[in-house]
Amino acid sequence: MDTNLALILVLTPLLGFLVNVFFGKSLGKTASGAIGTVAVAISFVVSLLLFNQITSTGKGIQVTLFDWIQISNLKINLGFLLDQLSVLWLLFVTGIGSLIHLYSISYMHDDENMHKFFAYLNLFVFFMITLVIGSNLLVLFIGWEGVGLCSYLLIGFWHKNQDYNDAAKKAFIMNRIGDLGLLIGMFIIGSMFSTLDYATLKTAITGATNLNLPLLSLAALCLFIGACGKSAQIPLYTWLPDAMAGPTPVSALIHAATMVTAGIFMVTRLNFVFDLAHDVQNVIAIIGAITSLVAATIGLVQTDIKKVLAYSTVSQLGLMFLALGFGAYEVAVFHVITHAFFKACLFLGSGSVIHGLHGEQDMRNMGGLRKAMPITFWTMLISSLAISGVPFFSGFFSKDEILLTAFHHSIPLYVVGSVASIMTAFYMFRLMFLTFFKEFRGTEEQKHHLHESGSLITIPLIILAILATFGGLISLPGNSWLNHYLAPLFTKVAGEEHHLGTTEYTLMGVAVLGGLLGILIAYIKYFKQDNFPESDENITGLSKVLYNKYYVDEVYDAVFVQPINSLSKFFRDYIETGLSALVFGLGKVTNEIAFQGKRLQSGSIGLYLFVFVLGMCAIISYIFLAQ
Amino acid sequence: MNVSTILIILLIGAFATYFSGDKLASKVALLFSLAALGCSIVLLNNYNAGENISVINSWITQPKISFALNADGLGLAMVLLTAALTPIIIFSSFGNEYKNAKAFYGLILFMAFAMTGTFLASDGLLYYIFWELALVPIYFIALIWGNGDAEERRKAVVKFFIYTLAGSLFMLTAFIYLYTKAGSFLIEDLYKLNLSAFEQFWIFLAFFLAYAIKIPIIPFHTWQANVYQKAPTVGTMLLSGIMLKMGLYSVLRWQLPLAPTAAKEYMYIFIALGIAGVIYGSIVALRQKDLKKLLAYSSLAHVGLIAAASYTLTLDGLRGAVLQMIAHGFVVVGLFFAAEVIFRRYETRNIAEMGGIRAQSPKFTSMFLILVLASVALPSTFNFVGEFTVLYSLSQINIWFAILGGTTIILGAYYMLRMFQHVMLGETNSKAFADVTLNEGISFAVIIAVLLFFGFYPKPITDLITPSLETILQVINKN
Amino acid sequence: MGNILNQIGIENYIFLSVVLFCIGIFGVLYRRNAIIVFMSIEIMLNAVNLLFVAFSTYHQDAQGQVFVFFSMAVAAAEVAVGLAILVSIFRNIGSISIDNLKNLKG
Amino acid sequence: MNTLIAITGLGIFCLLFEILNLRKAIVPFTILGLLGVLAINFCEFGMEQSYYNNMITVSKFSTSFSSLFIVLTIFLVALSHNFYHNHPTKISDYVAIKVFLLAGAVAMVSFGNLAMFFLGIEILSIALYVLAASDRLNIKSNEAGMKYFLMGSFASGIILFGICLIYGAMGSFDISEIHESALSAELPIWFPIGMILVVIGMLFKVAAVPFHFWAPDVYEGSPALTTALMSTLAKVVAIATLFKLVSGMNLIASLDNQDLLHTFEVIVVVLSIASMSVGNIMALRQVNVKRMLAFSGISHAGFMLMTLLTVSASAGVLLYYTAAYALSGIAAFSVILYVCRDHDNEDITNFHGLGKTNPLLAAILTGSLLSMAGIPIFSGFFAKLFLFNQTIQAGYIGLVIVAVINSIISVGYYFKLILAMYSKEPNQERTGRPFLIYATAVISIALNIIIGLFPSLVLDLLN
Repeated sequence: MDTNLALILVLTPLLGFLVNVFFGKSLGKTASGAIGTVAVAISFVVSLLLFNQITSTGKGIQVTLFDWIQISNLKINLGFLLDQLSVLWLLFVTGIGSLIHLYSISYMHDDENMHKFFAYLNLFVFFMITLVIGSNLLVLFIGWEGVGLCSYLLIGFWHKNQDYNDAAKKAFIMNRIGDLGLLIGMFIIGSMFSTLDYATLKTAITGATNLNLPLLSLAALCLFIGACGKSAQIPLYTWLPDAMAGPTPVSALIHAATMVTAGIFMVTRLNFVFDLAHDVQNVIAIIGAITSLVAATIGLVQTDIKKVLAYSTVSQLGLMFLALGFGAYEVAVFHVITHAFFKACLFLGSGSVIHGLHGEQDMRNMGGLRKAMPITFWTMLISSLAISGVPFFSGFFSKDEILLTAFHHSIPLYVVGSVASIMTAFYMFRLMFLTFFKEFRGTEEQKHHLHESGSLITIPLIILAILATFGGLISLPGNSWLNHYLAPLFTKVAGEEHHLGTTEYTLMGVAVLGGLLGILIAYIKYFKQDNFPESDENITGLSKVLYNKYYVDEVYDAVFVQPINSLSKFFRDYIETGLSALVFGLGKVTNEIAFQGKRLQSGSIGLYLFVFVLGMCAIISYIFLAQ
Repeated sequence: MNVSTILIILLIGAFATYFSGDKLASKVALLFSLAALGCSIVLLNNYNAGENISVINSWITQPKISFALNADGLGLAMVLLTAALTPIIIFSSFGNEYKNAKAFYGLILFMAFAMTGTFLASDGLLYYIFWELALVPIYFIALIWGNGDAEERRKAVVKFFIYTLAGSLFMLTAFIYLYTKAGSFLIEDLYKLNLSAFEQFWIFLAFFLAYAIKIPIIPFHTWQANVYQKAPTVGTMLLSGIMLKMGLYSVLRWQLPLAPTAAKEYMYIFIALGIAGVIYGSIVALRQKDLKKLLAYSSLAHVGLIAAASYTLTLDGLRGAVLQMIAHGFVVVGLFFAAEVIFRRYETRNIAEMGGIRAQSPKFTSMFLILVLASVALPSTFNFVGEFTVLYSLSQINIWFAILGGTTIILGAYYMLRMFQHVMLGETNSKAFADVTLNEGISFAVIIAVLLFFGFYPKPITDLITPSLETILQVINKN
Repeated sequence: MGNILNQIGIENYIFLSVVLFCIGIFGVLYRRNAIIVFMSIEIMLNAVNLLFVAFSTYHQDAQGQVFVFFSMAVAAAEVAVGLAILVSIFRNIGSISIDNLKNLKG
Repeated sequence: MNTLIAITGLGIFCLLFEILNLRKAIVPFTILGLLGVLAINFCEFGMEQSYYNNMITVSKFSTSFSSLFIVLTIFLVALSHNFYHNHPTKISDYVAIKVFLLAGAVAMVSFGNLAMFFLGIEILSIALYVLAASDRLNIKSNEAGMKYFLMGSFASGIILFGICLIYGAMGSFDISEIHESALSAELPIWFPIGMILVVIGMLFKVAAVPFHFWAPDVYEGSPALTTALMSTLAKVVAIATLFKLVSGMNLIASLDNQDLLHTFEVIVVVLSIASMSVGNIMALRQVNVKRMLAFSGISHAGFMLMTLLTVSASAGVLLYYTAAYALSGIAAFSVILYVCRDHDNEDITNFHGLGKTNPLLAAILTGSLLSMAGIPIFSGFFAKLFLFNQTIQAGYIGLVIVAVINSIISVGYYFKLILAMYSKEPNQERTGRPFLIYATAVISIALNIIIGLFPSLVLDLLN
């Protein structure tokens, strides 16, 4: 029963993928879109059933299919683990997934390769589910790389543009760097505990005496590198903004809601490993904080609407890692969920805007869309309030939890986090004001076609907006349903409930004020005194540095990419030729000797006989000498 | 029915093909190669059923050389690889017109014959004879049906032949020396020897020279890229798909068990060499202008990893090596076939002249992409199983080996995707590109099916090879 | 008659014939006229013949002397062939100096 | 014994046929006759007899080698039909000379007395002088004949002197007696000197460095068929005789007595290394195929010399090696004869595109070259294998490694020819499919492969 359920859960998206790949074109656009959506919807329903079951029984379901890879001391089978965490993830992956599929039907309708788009989306959902429900690290790795592949395919979906292809390639390779870390981590864990299976691993570690902690920390660090790759943390974050080359639904699904949270998922999954590696936890916290700040600062000045959202995603992920670093996994998970709601909503909203403006993404050419597309405006406004941490929206609770945890552990990181969230509030409303208020700054031609998007686009927006509003209820401060739900996962007592004392309230107040402050600045800057960002050339000073993302890409290019390429040239042109010259050289030498030898063969009998006699005398005298 | 049947089928096939005339040659060749495949599958069943399918007859009395073919799991696995790839390779060539086709296909079958013999022979000299025999047909295939400037080709091919022969002859000397010690060329008698460390060192070196050139391990690889580029694609497939595995197989079967002490002592050097090959090959591959050359260097990188794994002398290492051999065999054949498919339409192997193919040929693109992903060892492809095992075994020796060897994950992705981007993607190409024909599609489909199936369920192969690898390890660790 | 070698000693014969033989060799090496080269070779052979006879007396055994006849006959045959070749060469290039025979080389 | 008589008789018959004006019949008749002789020879196999108070002794060694010589002669005679078709008046002479030459060859391997040995070698040599110069209007042929004659007779002088010294030391020409007395303690220094002189004379005949200079010139100058004869039959005879001398006179043992054995071995090792290296390296830059094969012959002589290090055991190996070498040589030369029949030179350019015009012949030539290079299933490989095996067992691993390196070098020039045949465009059309040449080529390469697949056939004759 459970096996079948799990199989249905996994295989329906795969089926959708296959159908769309092989028959998509003949089915026609709407049909293939419908198939894709239904496939994911079914998985969603299944996950609801599973959720129901889990909550009732309260213990996870282990499904083992068959042996996969045998290695002398560890035996890896292809199996699934459906417990609180994975089912929770399933819910919003498939849920938001199906909404975005729905949205895409309309959004991608003008694209001739729509069936491929849905095929890839389904494939992504398939791999994402595998990632989430895998019962051991290697199955997770299938999904891990699989979603990477899908993101590669979808970023480069418009494959005629080589810049998009570059972005896709970049995403894949940077993920691969992380994956190597993940692999190494697996190797270490595998050789330490001779298992990669979560359950056995947990018992092994919790039960183990005299663990080799340094080695374990190394493993944890490697795993975290993997997480950095997938969840776009410093230093491997640069691919995510470029990934915005993909169609907007992709950005919403993969690069905001689901795939990028895989890192957080993995760390939460292996909490029992990370709990033992405190140094690594600190590293995680620091990296998270820095990432959130850096990304936020960059986000301040971006003018491409999707880039802004991208950087805000990076910074939000940073906040989540900040929480993870403090071992407050449930908090991170909480923020993952709320973030999934409002960020998906924001992306879809921006998509709807872009759709309305026929592909215009630069906010400098927008404005005044409030009247033209009200639903989009309102939904995005709600989400922006949520992300800015305005009270009683979902984001308020989750972000506040994180900041609270940070405050309890380390004041500096708390400050960093708060600054980042203030900035978030600022650039989010900067985005809102530039996009929806004032009068339209685009071309006349665009102005004529301004219109609210169709229902297929707006319905998901509305649903997500609702979720973004009330999502916070799952973990209210004081009595958190989520914490109880997740409690079985964690070895130590689930994150200490912040019983609401004065400190908490003051901190909340500070956070709220911060958020409002950010909004206020944005309001003054972009609404009262109507100045909007200049065109690229006359951006100057600090904002130029920010606008160019601290030149990180350039640095990476100069430090890693170029050297390797020139090394490759060097090898190709010198070492290779040199080596083969060496081999040919041997032949040449012998040939040269032969050429000299031909001289000796002069044809003169006298010489021949002379050598003859010489040889004879040599031999005879040798014999005499030997005696 | 015993393993010699396969050899007989292939040999008869070679002659039958030659005498069937240019018209029929390809069909006949395909027929016989399929027959060989069927035969080897039947044999596999018999073997699993516990039948004895080995042969041993005395051949030459003085010195004592016997016609001994022994099929254990390892041998059978490699035979199956050969038997499975040969029909694919032959079938993949159906799109081309070869002048004097009867000789061409005859030589292919003959080469398959020789390579199968190499995998089966359990008498040192018989093995050597097959090993050398395999060299002759590929020499002529590359020389006569190859492409590119004739003079260049001549140089490349002769270099290849002399270079490989040079290596092998030292191996022969080593064998003779072993014979003078053991009084027989039979592998089990040779296994029984226990030589002094000094002797072992030289034996090991002699074998290493032969195999390092054949595999090739850097810095003995200089023949490879040129020959791969100059040879007709069929020849390249034979070389990279099967012949190169001969070297790796021989390392497991002959080199390590015959000189275990030396192997243990110098293990690190050779692992390091292999891994250096991985990095070097990947980096050189980055900036190749010629598609076939790029693939050649990529396979240099992959076999470097396999070789490194073989020298770890652990069960995982050997098992991973064998798995990766088979996986790489299929992938590389597929990739070279993709290059051929492009060549058929664009008459070029220069990457710069390609691009924008995807829009015109979705089917081909998907298949090519799958092969590319397989070659970068994406999980759920067979190559991942191999590569994971290999890297794991390396990590057990020293974590740094795994890290350095693991760079193949990154660099491999880099050059393969870069290649894919410039070959397939971009603004639609001005020159029309017809999507794959049915024949081409079948060849691709078979390869991809194999890769995916074993990617999820490698158990059959693992179970097949593990026992024989364990026995080999016992021989290695006997003292 | 008693063995004359008892008075003279075999060594002297050996030295004599060795000297003769070497004369022959040097003749072959240094003369360029084919005829003279032939003659030098004849000297070598005759040196050997002399030694044969000496040894046969020394050993009191006739085989040696019989052998001399063999070698003479063979030498004669050889020279006959040699002269024939020489004639055809002389016909073709009008000279019998072996210095002209350098077309085949390398 | 009967073999020798029969051969001589056959030779006389050939001359008679000329008188009786049956030129057409000569070649077939001689071939049949030789086959008959071969049969007689087989009958003699296995019996140990000596005739005419030890002038001739028949032994396994002599009979097996004689049969090899006879087979080679059959091939050569068969080839001569097409070779001499444009001057038919001479054919009987040439055939007769070849047959007499064979008589000399047989005498050389079955001598029981140094006199017989001397006669044999002279019969062989004189016949060769004649054949070398046989194209009498061709200056190259004259020069070849002259060179060969001068140096050959010089060498025979040396041999004679050696024989003389041996006689002086032993007081007898009889091999068996010498064999006995070779072991006696106090031998005069003449004996080793004499032996060495005889050996040097034979080394000249097998064209070992540094006595090899004649070979390339003579091979190039003489008519192609004669070259074939020299490079196969003559060389094989010479090396076989050398082997018989060294083993028959118990040289090794006697040298051992006067602790000269090591000296001797050093000499052999040095000469064989020198021969194979010089032969192979010099061959690399040759454009004339006959010349190239001459050098390759020199290198093979070097290989064969290795057998002298293990005289007691390696008679069979030597027989096998000579057979393999000679058969591949015959095959190669029959193709060369075909390709170069109407050219005045034998340059590699004549072979361009043979693979397209005459695939069969090209394949055969390739086969024979591969055999000489020592690629498996061709007997050449096994010859080398057994030789190396023999030598390593005797402990000369260094020598074997040098030999291995040499066989690598040799591939270089053998493949030059193969490349020319397969990767160049034909520069002429080649008409006519002369039956005898094709037959010879096919049969000889077939024999080569057969003894390659079943080496025991030959190997066990003398083991």
